[in-house]
Amino acid sequence: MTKETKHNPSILENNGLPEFERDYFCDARPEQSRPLAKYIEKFLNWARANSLWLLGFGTGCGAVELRPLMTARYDMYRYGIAPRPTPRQSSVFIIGGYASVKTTKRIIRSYEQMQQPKFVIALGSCPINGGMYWDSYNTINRIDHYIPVDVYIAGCMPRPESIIAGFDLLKKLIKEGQAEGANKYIENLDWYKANQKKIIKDWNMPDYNW
Amino acid sequence: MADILRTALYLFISVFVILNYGLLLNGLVRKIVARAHGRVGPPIWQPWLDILKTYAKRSAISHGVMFFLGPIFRLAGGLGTYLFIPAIYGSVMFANLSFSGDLLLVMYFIFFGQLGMALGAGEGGHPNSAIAVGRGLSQMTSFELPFALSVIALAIQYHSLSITEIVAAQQGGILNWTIFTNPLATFAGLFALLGMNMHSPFDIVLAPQEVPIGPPTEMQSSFLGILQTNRAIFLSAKLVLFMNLYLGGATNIFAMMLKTFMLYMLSVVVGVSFPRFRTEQSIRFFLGVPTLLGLAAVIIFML
Amino acid sequence: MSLKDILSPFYVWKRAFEKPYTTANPLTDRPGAPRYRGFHDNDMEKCIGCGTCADICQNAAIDMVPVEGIQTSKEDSGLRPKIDYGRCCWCALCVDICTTNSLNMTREYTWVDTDPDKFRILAGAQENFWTGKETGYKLGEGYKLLDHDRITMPMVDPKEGIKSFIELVKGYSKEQAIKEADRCVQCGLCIATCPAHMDIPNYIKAIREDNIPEAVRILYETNPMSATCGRICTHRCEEVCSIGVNGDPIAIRWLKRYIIDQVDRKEIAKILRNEFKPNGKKVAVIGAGPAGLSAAYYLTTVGYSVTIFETNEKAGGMVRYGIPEYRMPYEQLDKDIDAILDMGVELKTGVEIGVTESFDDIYKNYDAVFLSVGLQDSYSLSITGEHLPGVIPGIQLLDDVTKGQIPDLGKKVIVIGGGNTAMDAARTARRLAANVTILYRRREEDMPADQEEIEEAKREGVKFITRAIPVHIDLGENKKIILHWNKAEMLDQGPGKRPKPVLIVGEAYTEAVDTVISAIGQSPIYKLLPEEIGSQIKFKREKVITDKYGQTSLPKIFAGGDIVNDIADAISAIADGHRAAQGIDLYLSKQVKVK
Amino acid sequence: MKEIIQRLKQQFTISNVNQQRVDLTFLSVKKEQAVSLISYLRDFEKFSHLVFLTAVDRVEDIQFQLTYMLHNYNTHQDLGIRVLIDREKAEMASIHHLWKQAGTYQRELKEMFGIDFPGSPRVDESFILEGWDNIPPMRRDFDTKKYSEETYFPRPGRESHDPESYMKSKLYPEGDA
Repeated sequence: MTKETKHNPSILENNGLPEFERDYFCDARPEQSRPLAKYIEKFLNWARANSLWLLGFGTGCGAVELRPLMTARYDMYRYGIAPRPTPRQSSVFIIGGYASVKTTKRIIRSYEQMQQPKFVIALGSCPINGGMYWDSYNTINRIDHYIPVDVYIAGCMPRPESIIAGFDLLKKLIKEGQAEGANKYIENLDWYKANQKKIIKDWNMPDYNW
Repeated sequence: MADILRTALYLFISVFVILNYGLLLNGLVRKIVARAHGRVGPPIWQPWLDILKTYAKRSAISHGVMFFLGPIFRLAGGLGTYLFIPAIYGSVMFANLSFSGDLLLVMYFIFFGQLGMALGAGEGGHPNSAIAVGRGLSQMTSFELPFALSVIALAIQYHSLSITEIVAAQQGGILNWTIFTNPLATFAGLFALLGMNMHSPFDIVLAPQEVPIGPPTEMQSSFLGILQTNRAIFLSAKLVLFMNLYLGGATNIFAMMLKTFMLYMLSVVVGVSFPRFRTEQSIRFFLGVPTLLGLAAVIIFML
Repeated sequence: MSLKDILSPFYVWKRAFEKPYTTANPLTDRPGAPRYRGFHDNDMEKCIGCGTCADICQNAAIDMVPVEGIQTSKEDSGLRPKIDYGRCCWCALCVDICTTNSLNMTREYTWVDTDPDKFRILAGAQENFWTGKETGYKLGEGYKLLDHDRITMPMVDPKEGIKSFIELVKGYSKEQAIKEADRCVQCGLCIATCPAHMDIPNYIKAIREDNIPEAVRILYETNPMSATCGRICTHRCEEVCSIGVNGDPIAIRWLKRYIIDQVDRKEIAKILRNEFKPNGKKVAVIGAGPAGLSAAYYLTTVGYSVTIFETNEKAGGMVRYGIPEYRMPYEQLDKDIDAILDMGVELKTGVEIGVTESFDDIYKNYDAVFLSVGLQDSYSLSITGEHLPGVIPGIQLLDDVTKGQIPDLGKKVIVIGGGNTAMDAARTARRLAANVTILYRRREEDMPADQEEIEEAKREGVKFITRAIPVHIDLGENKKIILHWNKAEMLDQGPGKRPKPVLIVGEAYTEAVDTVISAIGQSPIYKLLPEEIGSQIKFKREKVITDKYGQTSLPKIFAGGDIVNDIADAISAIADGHRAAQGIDLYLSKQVKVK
Repeated sequence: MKEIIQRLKQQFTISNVNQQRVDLTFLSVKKEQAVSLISYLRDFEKFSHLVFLTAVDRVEDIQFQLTYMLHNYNTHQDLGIRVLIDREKAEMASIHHLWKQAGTYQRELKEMFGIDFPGSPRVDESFILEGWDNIPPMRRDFDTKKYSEETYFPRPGRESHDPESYMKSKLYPEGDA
């Protein structure tokens, strides 16, 4: 991954929007968030790790594997995991397998609307290297070019058990303070935006959604 | 001056206790509901974790002044409701700000929060919020009727609008409780409580599969944290109010916990068993049997 | 609405008093089903790196990569599948198609990581968390994607076969050939083993697509004698066939024969349409065997004018005079030779170098000389009595039969030796109505002859006596000769060495027979080379030493065929001829000694 | 079904009638007559359900083949109407006035094959491929694998060897036949 230190001025002027809509959206760069003092942050991270609200946005086949998690057999609630219907309140975004360009656009919008700190789990082969849809004209090959990903789960699709294992790893990362994907995203915003704009041809949305 | 400070300290302790009691009640009920689903359920301290996590979010966005005020109004509604109810009869610490006309004020506060929330949610601009607010207000208006009738019947029965006096009138034995002296008003009130608690079948406001989460769709971070705080306080406040009105109040904290828990379980038992009503079904329901019960209660005591 | 409608929903609460359905620890309490398709496992020993798994993968998830510690050999490409779990969709087609059944799937299905570049693994070679775990999915019983059974080649009945020299193998029909070609997985392992490195997968593909002209073109790229090789090739390619690991190898030889049987001599010329400009240089080829013919063909295609000198009446060398007609019908051999001659190669037969033509003249008049005289002499048995009448060399018998001089072998014949010549001699003797016994000093599995030759010989009634060493030969009564032989036992010579037969004292036998045919090997005769030239060429154990292009120590002389290579079969000779043609071209166009 | 075909033959020029199953028949009709034929089938032969409308790119013949699949609920008969249209100037009369949902199919065909249906509602708006700027992806001259590799960042670090050429490099390198 290349890290650009100089900011690209061409983004964040909401150029993709029609003139009359630009005023509705902020065009200031998002700011990185700083962790608090060591022990307080550690305590908060413990709380974050045990209260994972995931965004109920089934982006691919993986959506179907999330349903069993809610059932009595797996009962994800006992791990502090609960689905939320809105990105505003969610802290975990699960990329449920393949993402078409059209979906990717929505994924980016939803991801940006989540409040920091936020975490991403990529489910299955497709987000890693294209999976079954590796040669499709309309499906991206690797999600980490568009949003930062914390945990990958191999499988096509992974069983619910694997997803629980993925959450376990995510919890570990959060507790260790390593799940700083949101900051990474803001730090490399120009790179991510360039990648996103390469595939999303009709950029009729704000450059960054708060 | 010392009086004011002491009252403030007592209020603070009272609110702190009732907040944690509300969260405990939440955690306990989640566990019970999970068991009814055949699940293990989240740990009992999950509500604390959730609320902590929400407050610990590093970023938050506002959609304007009303969006900011929405949760504040909501919390004010919850706090207001609680602060004017004597939580434990005879206790100085938990007498709160109870005064002779408090029942009317409390009834106002119960609905004040909802209205404030409606304004805040509207400012967020999310369509789901607007739909849910519309549903919520319609349902509120309809369960308001049996509740108001029930309260009127009580006021007539006890010749008072002071909650403390109503509680006092019920002392001296289980048969003095309103539930036995005025069962019609009690049932009308309890039906209203079901609607107020927004459990199934009256959860059209939150309706997880329809308007995903309803009014707080756009609420996040500390805004949501305030709402979660309020939810715990407001829930307990409602239960304490109903306990005072119908179950003879409580003379100590354990009696209060037991009675409010039983009251809450009423909502939970019904909620787990029944599927959701649609808005018009809900309204039709409240304007039916509960309203008739309330009317009957009022008429009987008028005579 | 009845009271029951209101009360019955509360029944759901009974579950609150039951045990929850929740699995306590889903990560350990719920292993995959016995046939679960988890991560791959590959048996490094069984895998031959044929790459069929990579070919069938719809997601391009499998890379074939070299693995440390695995050598590339003729049976093993040295490559192993590396699976990208960013692509794999667990369809298990790779497991189903695996030619060796080395690729399986474990029951492990959980792999979480923070680094997306880690999800690529050499199953079975890289240590990972599922190494040594229980196997889940493997190819099911009675279920196969590969066709393991060869299409049976129609043959003449052995009982009929021994009555004449009629060709035994009838050849595939179009349907049979396409069906047989269909079994091929196009891995290409066979190419390395074939001495001529023929493009086997592609001509099989051309058969499957019923594109015979394309197939013929591919054949002639590396082998101008396909009608011959399609019949008598030693087909080492079939020994390394990946389908052969678990089933019958593809009948590569018969498919080659099928291609060339579909076209006649004129069509071959039309298909090849060689357009070349004569470059004015002349090359002499001595010996019109497979090596000489092949060299002549490839030299001609690049513009040399080639003259072949042959002692015998007809071209073909050992293929004509050393292989009986029931295996190698002469008209098929003629078809190959004629196609080569059609190119403009000059053939001089009946030329005996040193007698009718001087080697020195040839050496002076031509720009280069290709020597492919073959092995004409038989090894002697080195026992007393081997020069008695009635003891004849195997190649002489075959030579005589080809030339129409049918010898009288009598009723009882013993053939000594275990190679293809021994089999040919024995079966030829069977066709001359003799009772034939083959005597071989080692065990049957040590015989250098092709397995199918041995089997066919047995089917035709040839008896086998193994671990029998001839001791000496006496003259008996009634023109009979008596062969004395002794039973031997195999003495282990340590690992990696061939066991040695040693006489067992006291187990001596005698046999009275009419003819003894010795077929224990052949050796070359270099008497055609003049002294001064012969002394400049280096030899090692009677074989000419050449570089990889067939060039001898004398730059102008190239050599190939049985006098050079140790395998001494037709296809090696053809490959030698091709290489020498390239060498001669390099040598003559650059006038340098190629190395 | 035979009677229907007979009746059709009286009014329209139909060809290639092929009854694939008892309840499935295909027929071909000229581009100009297609809409009136479909209209007739809907109104008079009770083929009231448009099952699908799809296209096949016959790039070798420079043609698109449209298939209108109709269903009759009374007799449970399926009837496929095949229409060949020019590939260079791909245009077809719309049938959205017969079935409203045909508009969606036509939007999709416009996007995926570049077949125009003048007058069809929202036919020029993008449907699934928002902002697509290449040749329509379902056309057979579009190389989807190449496009994917150029556009979607395949993960680097992979290399594979062909057993055949690898063995050649190891066992009999350079120059040998």
